[in-house]
Amino acid sequence: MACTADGVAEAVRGAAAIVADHRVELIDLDRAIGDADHGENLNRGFTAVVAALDEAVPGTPGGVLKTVATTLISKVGGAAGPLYGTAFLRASTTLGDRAELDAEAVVLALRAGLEGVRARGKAETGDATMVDAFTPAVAAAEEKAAAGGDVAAVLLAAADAADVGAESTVDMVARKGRASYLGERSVGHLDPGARSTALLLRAFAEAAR
Amino acid sequence: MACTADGVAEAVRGAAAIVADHRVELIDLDRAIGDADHGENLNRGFTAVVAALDEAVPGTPGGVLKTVATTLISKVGGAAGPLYGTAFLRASTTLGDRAELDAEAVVLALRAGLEGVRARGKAETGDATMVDAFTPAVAAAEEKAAAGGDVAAVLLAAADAADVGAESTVDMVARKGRASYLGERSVGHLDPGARSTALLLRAFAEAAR
Amino acid sequence: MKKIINDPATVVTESLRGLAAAHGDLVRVVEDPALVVRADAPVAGQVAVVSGGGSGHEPLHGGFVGPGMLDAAVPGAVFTSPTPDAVQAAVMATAGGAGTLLIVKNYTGDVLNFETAAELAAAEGLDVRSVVIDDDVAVADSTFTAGRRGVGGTVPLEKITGAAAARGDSLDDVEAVARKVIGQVRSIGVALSPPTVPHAGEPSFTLADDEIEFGIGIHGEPGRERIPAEPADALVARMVDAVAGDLPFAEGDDVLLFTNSMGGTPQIELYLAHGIAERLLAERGINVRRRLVGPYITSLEMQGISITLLKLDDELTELWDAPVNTPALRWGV
Amino acid sequence: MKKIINDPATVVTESLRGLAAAHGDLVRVVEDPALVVRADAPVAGQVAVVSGGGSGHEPLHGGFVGPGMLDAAVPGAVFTSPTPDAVQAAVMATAGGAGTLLIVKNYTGDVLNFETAAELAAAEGLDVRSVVIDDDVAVADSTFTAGRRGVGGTVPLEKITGAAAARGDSLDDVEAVARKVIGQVRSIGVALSPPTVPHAGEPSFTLADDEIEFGIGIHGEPGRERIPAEPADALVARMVDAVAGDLPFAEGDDVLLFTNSMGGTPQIELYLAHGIAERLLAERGINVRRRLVGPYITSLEMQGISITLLKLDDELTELWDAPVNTPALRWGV
Ligand SMILES: Nc1ncnc2c1ncn2[C@@H]1O[C@H](COP(=O)(O)OP(=O)(O)O)[C@@H](O)[C@H]1O
Ligand SMILES: Nc1ncnc2c1ncn2[C@@H]1O[C@H](COP(=O)(O)OP(=O)(O)O)[C@@H](O)[C@H]1O
Ligand SMILES: [Mg+2]
Ligand SMILES: [Mg+2]
Ligand SMILES: [Mg+2]
Ligand SMILES: [Mg+2]
Repeated sequence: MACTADGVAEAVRGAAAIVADHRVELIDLDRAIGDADHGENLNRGFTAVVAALDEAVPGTPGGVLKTVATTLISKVGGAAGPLYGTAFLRASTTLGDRAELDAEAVVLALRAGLEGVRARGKAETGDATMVDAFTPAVAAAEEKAAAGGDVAAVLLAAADAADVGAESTVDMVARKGRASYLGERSVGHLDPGARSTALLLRAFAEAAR
Repeated sequence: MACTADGVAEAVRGAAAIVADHRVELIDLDRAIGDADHGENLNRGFTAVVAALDEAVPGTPGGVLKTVATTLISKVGGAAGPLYGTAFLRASTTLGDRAELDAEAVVLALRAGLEGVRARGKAETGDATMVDAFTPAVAAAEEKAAAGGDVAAVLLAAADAADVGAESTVDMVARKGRASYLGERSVGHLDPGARSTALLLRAFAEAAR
Repeated sequence: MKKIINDPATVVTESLRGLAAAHGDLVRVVEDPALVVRADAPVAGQVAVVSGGGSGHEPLHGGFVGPGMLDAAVPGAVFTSPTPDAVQAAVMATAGGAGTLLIVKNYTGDVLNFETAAELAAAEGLDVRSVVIDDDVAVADSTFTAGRRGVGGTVPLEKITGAAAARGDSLDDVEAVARKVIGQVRSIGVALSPPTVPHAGEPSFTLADDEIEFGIGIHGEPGRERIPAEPADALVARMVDAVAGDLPFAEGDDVLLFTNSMGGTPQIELYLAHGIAERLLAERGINVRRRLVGPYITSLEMQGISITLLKLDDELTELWDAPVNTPALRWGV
Repeated sequence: MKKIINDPATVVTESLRGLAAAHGDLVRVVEDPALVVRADAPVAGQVAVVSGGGSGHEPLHGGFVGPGMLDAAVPGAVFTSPTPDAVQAAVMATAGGAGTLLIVKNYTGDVLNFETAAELAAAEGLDVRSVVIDDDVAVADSTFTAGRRGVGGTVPLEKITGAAAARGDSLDDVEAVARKVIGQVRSIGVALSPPTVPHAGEPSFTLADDEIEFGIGIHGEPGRERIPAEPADALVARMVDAVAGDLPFAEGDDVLLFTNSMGGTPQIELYLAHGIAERLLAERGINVRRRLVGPYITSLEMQGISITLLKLDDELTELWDAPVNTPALRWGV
């Protein structure tokens, strides 16, 4: 699949589908250490994103990501809404009006998204948040692109690294978000936002295959 | 045991003990078709009765029963408080200032008590209330007394008949008290007040042995 | 059982202490026998309105003591009618020389104990009348039952009767207003989960995850019928049908709609149900002129709601709107 | 899960319809984005006080909209902060020309969404400030957490801030009053049972029959510590120790004591706990000058309570006493 506006829109639809499939899992993860809404929030948001794309697909990949960003910001709420919203917004801005994305552009977008999340949420790696999935994902993507990987390879590397990063939150004491209220009791739980980040990246990798 | 004031007071203490022992059972019976307080109410009342008798035992059986009546009326509440209170009050009034009770006096007291309950509560036999235990008990007592039975025999007959009468409420549709709200759903349940009447009579029979 | 209590035997007294501490400006609490009395009682020249019943239905009745509503409330043990001496003490403490109206919910225990109290008070030379509220349409009003229960209608009854007394009505007139309310108020309740009586220690009934008790009372006694759980639209329609069809309430009637939480219902669900009831009544052409929404007559932690309709005329509306200043209901002051 | 709802996705909207029907004289409801706005908004020349947050905590915040308290409330999905556009819409709907104060509870989601809304509103040329309430002593206020949560203190904060706006204070002064309240209010919560989020369909946590979550929040997130069930005297003492020891509140201090039900607590238990807290504070020489008891900031049907102490001075006392006329709090009118 080409990384045009339509291709990115397809990938986003794939992400929406994966979020819907994992809605209950994400709720359950959030119930254990938070307030049981993460899967519901993301699903509400991505359902609205698909509806927006059904209306009209913007002309550029950046335009598509901007639609994703503004829709998530106005539909998700909670912590994940502004965080994912900012990530997609920064990625969109970085891409400008490129018509098609190559591996380098994908890496730039991922990096911008990560920096957006970090700027908004002020979390470091090790705080047991989505940053712990996102950070290694971007690093792996950059490495793969530097080694000449194409878009599919770059996204696959990102998704694989995000999985590992998400898993790493199980052993952490949460220091940001709702799970931080639990202190030591947060240990032993997979962070729902880290899990959803890994799921989204997996969806994009699948779409790019 | 002689049916003097002291003997009657002893019998009442026995009744209080049996109520305490069956507190949970009476609560459970009442929970099934009522509001789960019958055992608690009676136990609160008889605990107060014992405390009153600890203070001073009146000089006559009628006096003892009057203490029981007024204490139950001011401590039990609910339906059972006025009903049992009236029963003991009428029994007490009937006995006047007799110093010792024979079988005939016991029968008079029982009859007066039953009439008191019926006057207050307006229940007929078959309505699934304490009247269904009390009515056959009084009939059996009268029969036994007419046949020359002594106090112990009379009370034993009453207690045995009350047991049977109480059991008969299981098959009835309740028409009085809280269980009547259930309509047909009240069938299959032992009425708590019928059960407590049988227990009280059993305690008196035991004391008279 | 998990409860914020020390001992089932002292729950009522300890809770009354909290009420006294929180609302000492409005009420005075007596511990033995347990009474909640208007801080400024007796009010000379005014009919005293006294109610009471088992505890566990808070804010009923103690939370309704104060200017414009009750002069005294007599709390019994949990779910147990108070005793005659306690009721009599409340009558004595609030007698202002214009007579007393007792508001009694129709349960055998309440009726018998209040009856005795009225006799005792009459023997002391006081003019005491009683009215018995029996608004629960779930119970057949026949000789096969103890009669209909007094439930949600008790709240508007106490408010309106108290307002009549506050405006200086005679005992005859206060009683007449109370009887008018009783004649045109109807209620129905449902439970989604049972209450747990402290001294019993176990839930009063068990319901499967897909069952609802329809026609529940306020004492954890089982309802009239067990129905499958259903969406709020269907459940509230069933309730409105039962209540509106009983009096019956007709097109063009003005009503007070009281949507009550049984204690443990989330407020978000309570208002949701209220909104449905408003819509259904509008569809029937019944005009909701006044409303009350909240936990006002409860059954401990029971989840569920009740819906009460009171047919309004100008007098009842005016009395409903009149100032009231109690721990649980306050307006116009 | 058994709830009086039609569909988890429409719970908030349908409940708001009930609120609008019940309190149309006080509030106006907008459905998309969901807003509860004072019926007479905007109030010209007066600072607008706007709050909001996830739903499921009713009456917070929509029940506190009306003269003397909030100009608007922005309800998010259940337990989910509302989005910036909704907050911005509330700001626009209530802007009376004297600026807006946003009251934000300290949760990552609320802070981020309200922050963005403030930026959006500022871009429209409006003077919008925010205060963040973080009164929950159960959470360590350190870089190892997202900071203390905003819980019970939110209720007196909204009341007092609204009163400052109503008396005509400038935005600077309203903000200063709000910051004063935040500086001297502290809370702690406990849960005996979990809430069930409609879209989740299962209880948010499980507690054994002899366990209590100490230091619970208002979103069904587990508490800080799980302790064995204990008598009310011990539990309330533990709570009072935690709260009073934190500011700390000292002998001779005047305070507002707010004993809050988390939603499913029987009122008889709530008042019992309140009475104990009054006694314990008296023993410490802390003077309870004002009190509030009831379900005012809840967590759906969760059983439990929270205790909030606010140190009072003459200004705060006067603002607390000032008239308020909202669905859930009303006095002086
Ligand atoms: N400060 C933060 N920085 C980065 N991610 C965060 C931060 N706070 C929370 N998160 C992420 O958000 C997720 C929770 O999202 P969600 O449940 O939708 O929001 P809420 O916590 O408001 O209910 C967490 O699992 C975590 O990954
Ligand atoms: N009208 C009546 N006549 C006779 N007995 C009655 C009547 N109503 C109730 N009872 C008896 O009272 C018992 C219930 O007593 P109790 O539980 O203490 O009072 P309450 O129903 O007020 O909770 C019933 O089991 C029944 O035997
Ligand atoms: Mg969450
Ligand atoms: Mg009973
Ligand atoms: Mg009872
Ligand atoms: Mg949330």
